[in-house]
Amino acid sequence: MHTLVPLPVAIPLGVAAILGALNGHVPRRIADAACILATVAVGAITLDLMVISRHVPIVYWFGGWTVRAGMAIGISFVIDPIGAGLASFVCVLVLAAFIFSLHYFESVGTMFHVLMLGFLAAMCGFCLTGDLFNMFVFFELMSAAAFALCGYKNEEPSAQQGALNFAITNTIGAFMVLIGIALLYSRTGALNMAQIGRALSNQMDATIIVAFVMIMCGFYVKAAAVPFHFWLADAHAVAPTPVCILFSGVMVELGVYAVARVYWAIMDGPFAAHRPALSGLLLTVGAITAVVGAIMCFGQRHIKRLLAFSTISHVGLLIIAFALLTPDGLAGGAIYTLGHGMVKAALFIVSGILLHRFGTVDEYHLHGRGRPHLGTALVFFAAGLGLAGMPPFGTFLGEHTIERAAELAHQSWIDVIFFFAGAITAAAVFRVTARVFFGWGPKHDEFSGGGKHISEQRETKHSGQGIPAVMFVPAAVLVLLALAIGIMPHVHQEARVAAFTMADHAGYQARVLDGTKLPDAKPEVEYSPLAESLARSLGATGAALGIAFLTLAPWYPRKNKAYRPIRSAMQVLRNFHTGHVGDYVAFLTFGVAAFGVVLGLLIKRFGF
Amino acid sequence: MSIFPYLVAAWLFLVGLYGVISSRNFVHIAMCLAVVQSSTYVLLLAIGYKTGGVPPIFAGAQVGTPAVDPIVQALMLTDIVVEATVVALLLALAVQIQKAAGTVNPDRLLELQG
Amino acid sequence: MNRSRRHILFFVSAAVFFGLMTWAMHDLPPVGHYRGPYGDAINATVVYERHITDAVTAVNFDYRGFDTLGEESILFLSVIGVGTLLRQQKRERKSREDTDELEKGQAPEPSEAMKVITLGLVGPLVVYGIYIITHGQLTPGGGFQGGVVLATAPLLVYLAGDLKTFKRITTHTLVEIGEAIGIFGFLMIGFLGIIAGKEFLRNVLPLGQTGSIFSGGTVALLDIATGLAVAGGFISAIYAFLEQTIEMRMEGEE
Amino acid sequence: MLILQIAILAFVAITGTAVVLTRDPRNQVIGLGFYGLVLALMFFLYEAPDVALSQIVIGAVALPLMFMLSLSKIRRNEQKRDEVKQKQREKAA
Repeated sequence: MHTLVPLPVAIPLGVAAILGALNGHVPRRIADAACILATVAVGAITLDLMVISRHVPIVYWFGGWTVRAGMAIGISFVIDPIGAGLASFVCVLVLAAFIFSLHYFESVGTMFHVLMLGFLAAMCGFCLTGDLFNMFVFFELMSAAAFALCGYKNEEPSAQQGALNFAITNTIGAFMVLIGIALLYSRTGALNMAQIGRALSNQMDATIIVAFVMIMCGFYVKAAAVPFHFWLADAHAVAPTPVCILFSGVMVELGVYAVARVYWAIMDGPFAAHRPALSGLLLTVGAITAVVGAIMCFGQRHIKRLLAFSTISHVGLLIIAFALLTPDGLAGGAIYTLGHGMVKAALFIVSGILLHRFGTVDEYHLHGRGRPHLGTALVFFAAGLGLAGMPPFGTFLGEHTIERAAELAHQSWIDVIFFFAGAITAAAVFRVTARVFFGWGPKHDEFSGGGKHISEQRETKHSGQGIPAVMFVPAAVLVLLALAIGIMPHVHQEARVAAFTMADHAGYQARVLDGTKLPDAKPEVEYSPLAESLARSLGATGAALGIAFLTLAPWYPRKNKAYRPIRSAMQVLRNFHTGHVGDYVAFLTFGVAAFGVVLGLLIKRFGF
Repeated sequence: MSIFPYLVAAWLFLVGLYGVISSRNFVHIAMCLAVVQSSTYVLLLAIGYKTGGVPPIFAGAQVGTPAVDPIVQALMLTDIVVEATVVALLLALAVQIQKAAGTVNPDRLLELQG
Repeated sequence: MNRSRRHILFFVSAAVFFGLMTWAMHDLPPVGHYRGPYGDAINATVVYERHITDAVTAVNFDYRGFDTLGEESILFLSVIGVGTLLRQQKRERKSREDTDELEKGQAPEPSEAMKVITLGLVGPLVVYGIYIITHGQLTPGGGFQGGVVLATAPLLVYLAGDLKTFKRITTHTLVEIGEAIGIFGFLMIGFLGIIAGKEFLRNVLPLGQTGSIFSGGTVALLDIATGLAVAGGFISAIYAFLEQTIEMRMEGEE
Repeated sequence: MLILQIAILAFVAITGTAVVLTRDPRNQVIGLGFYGLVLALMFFLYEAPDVALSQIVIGAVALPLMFMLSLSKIRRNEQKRDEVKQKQREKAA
């Protein structure tokens, strides 16, 4: 029995309850220390669980309600290396956020800490649970904390609007998840994922399709897949920096994880004969998301909003990784999540530093003002290289693994998408670096007019000229960690083992319901040719540098007519991002209907 | 009776969404979301129901009476809490946006465009 | 997108959506034919196994008690969230005048008879709330429902026009401590199982006699913890809104 | 019993629609409270007394109360705003 298993949820909630009760009576620094200690403890525990679960499957039944005649009576945590690894990654980012916010603006008592701890508990529970309804509960817990954190700057109109858009769309998404759960419960009389999977076995009918579409769309609202992505840019642009780290670094990716978990635990049986249909649909969605996100990213002047759109683009790549529906794709996705999360967190921290130092994150207003801060510039630039997927960053290893999986699945065209997303999003980051830190180029340009000036409340007490170490160090460390993931030996192999465990549909059911052991057979080490990915990623980095240079170069004819199609295409895309929640919900309904119809037609009508 | 409750659930979901997309007031939107949520109550209730069943409370009930499903009822209890909390958060945001922007009409908020 | 385009997009999608749901429902068991097995298994064993007569309470606090922990945390966090969002802004100040005076401008002063009746209801309401909480294992109701009933009691005091007493019994600290003790208590009861060498939230206390209010082992305790958390949570949420309406003023307002 | 159950469902659908279509938030709150009671009745008729009880305390009491409080806050702020504007206009005139 593993006494440690409930702790990743129990510790943060317990500390949150104490801080909540003593609200206003605890000195700020003690609260900080308690939060950091709790996060470190949870991180150590989840890391430990990850290592253990590589060899021994961990299935923990709360209340001691073990399986009875193949039926789950209670709620289980089913821990495998991917779930536990994701949870420990959550802890890394939460820790970074707490350290960054040591210098954070006068928070009211300790409410900020309580909310962050609740957020941590929710994300850990979400990663570890093996029960579908329990997943919904943690999803809602995550949302409750996230909505409040997003609207934390309560004097900013845009912050309140962003939080409202976020809350309304994500709540509708949660209801859709619940409807999907209810449909599955009606069919199988079970809430445990393994049991649902076994009960459905290979059946395929309308209810299963619609239930999966509802669950998938609900979680993809959180993951910000097109056309559910609108809320993300609004919420990220206005949320406090430490919160952005968590939103972009891991919360959004958890949406993709949830769909992957539900697919491999439950739906792999029903969809076994219809994989091309699902795979095709999701690959398309992922590709569109990656492209739309990248274009919109380049068109922003508000740095946090720019980074938000780049997250959308990279989530598209993650969706592609999952959409291959192979363990290899999953392994690539896992590595990519780590690499991207760290790089993106570092970028957001730098934007927080800019806000601290200059009181704005508007690229035009910051023109050349970052000159004295060479170290920060270096971190920002390096993180940009990471976004482009340049070796040896973790993102490169992830992309390489995904591309290799795609090649095996005969979907090599996704290389183009990876090239495009990497090049354009990194170009935007390089452009910001050059303009803000080196004062290159004109103050304005033709492309990046997106988002009118969004007013931004200072988050810190402005003090002196320097940049506090507690702000700079986390960013630098995160970039180094992203490099370490790409360099460390065995990462690739371990990720593959973990992915094969997660994608073992029958094995998952057997582990949970029959208590069997993990199979000893591990996937063999395969030879993977690097050359192609290497060429692609270096090409993307080069293209990104080139595009950024061209945008800023003084001699370049920016008013040239040749740009007109690009500009008008960008304008068309921009016109969809209205900031109006009614539009967002209309697109959400459209997305669900389109997913359902396409999947239904492909499977039932065309027999894919 | 065979699928009528399911249809009611689908109807409530869509009517609520219609309210959200056509609304000119964030408080109104919060109430429409409550309607959207009630569709999940109807769906869960219908799923766990047994014709002729009794409530799942066995104080003095004779053994062998078929009782309706207690699980969905427990899920609905959770669902109701979720509704209350989400509504409270939305209302707090609506109050604050009125203070900050002077309006609760999404049509008049133009800062987050493009 | 303008209004009419948004409506067109929505109506087309909604029609398709409705069609999808109808399509899905034809493969569901018809309403009234619940097929189990989860609920039936619980119904068959709950009284014998847990000495609890209300199966829903048993599911909430024992079989699926972990969900309820999550649920209480949702409530706790969103109450903290509401407090965070509605916190005093720099431009705002709390009204310094005697709040009773202020209140007179807001609502008509209730008549004496009305006051007596409302205040007279407080006692029974509290008793009823406690009754619902403690009888969760036996009859419909439980910590959640009773907690909300308890939370409405101070509101009656407010309705009776006695704002001072209302504020005295709903001080932030008191309520927040109650709420936090609820959550913390829930966790501690969960840890009882671990201390006993079993799983988290394992029901390790003696189950008692079926039909008594001490039946169900930890379920009775979890019920009370939940009642505390819910009562505290709802009072502070409602209080946060009340404070906005009654006391908060923007600078420059009369 | 069956007829009652079908009738209450139809009533739920109608009341829910009415709540959405009521455009004035103040009237809508009253509608929402009523809708909460109708839902509670539905829970009773479908043998879910636990849920019905919590629906009554939440849906028909706590939620409408929160709505009413925040609406009155918003309305008061808007009135204040209008008054200020009115004064400015008078001054200008």
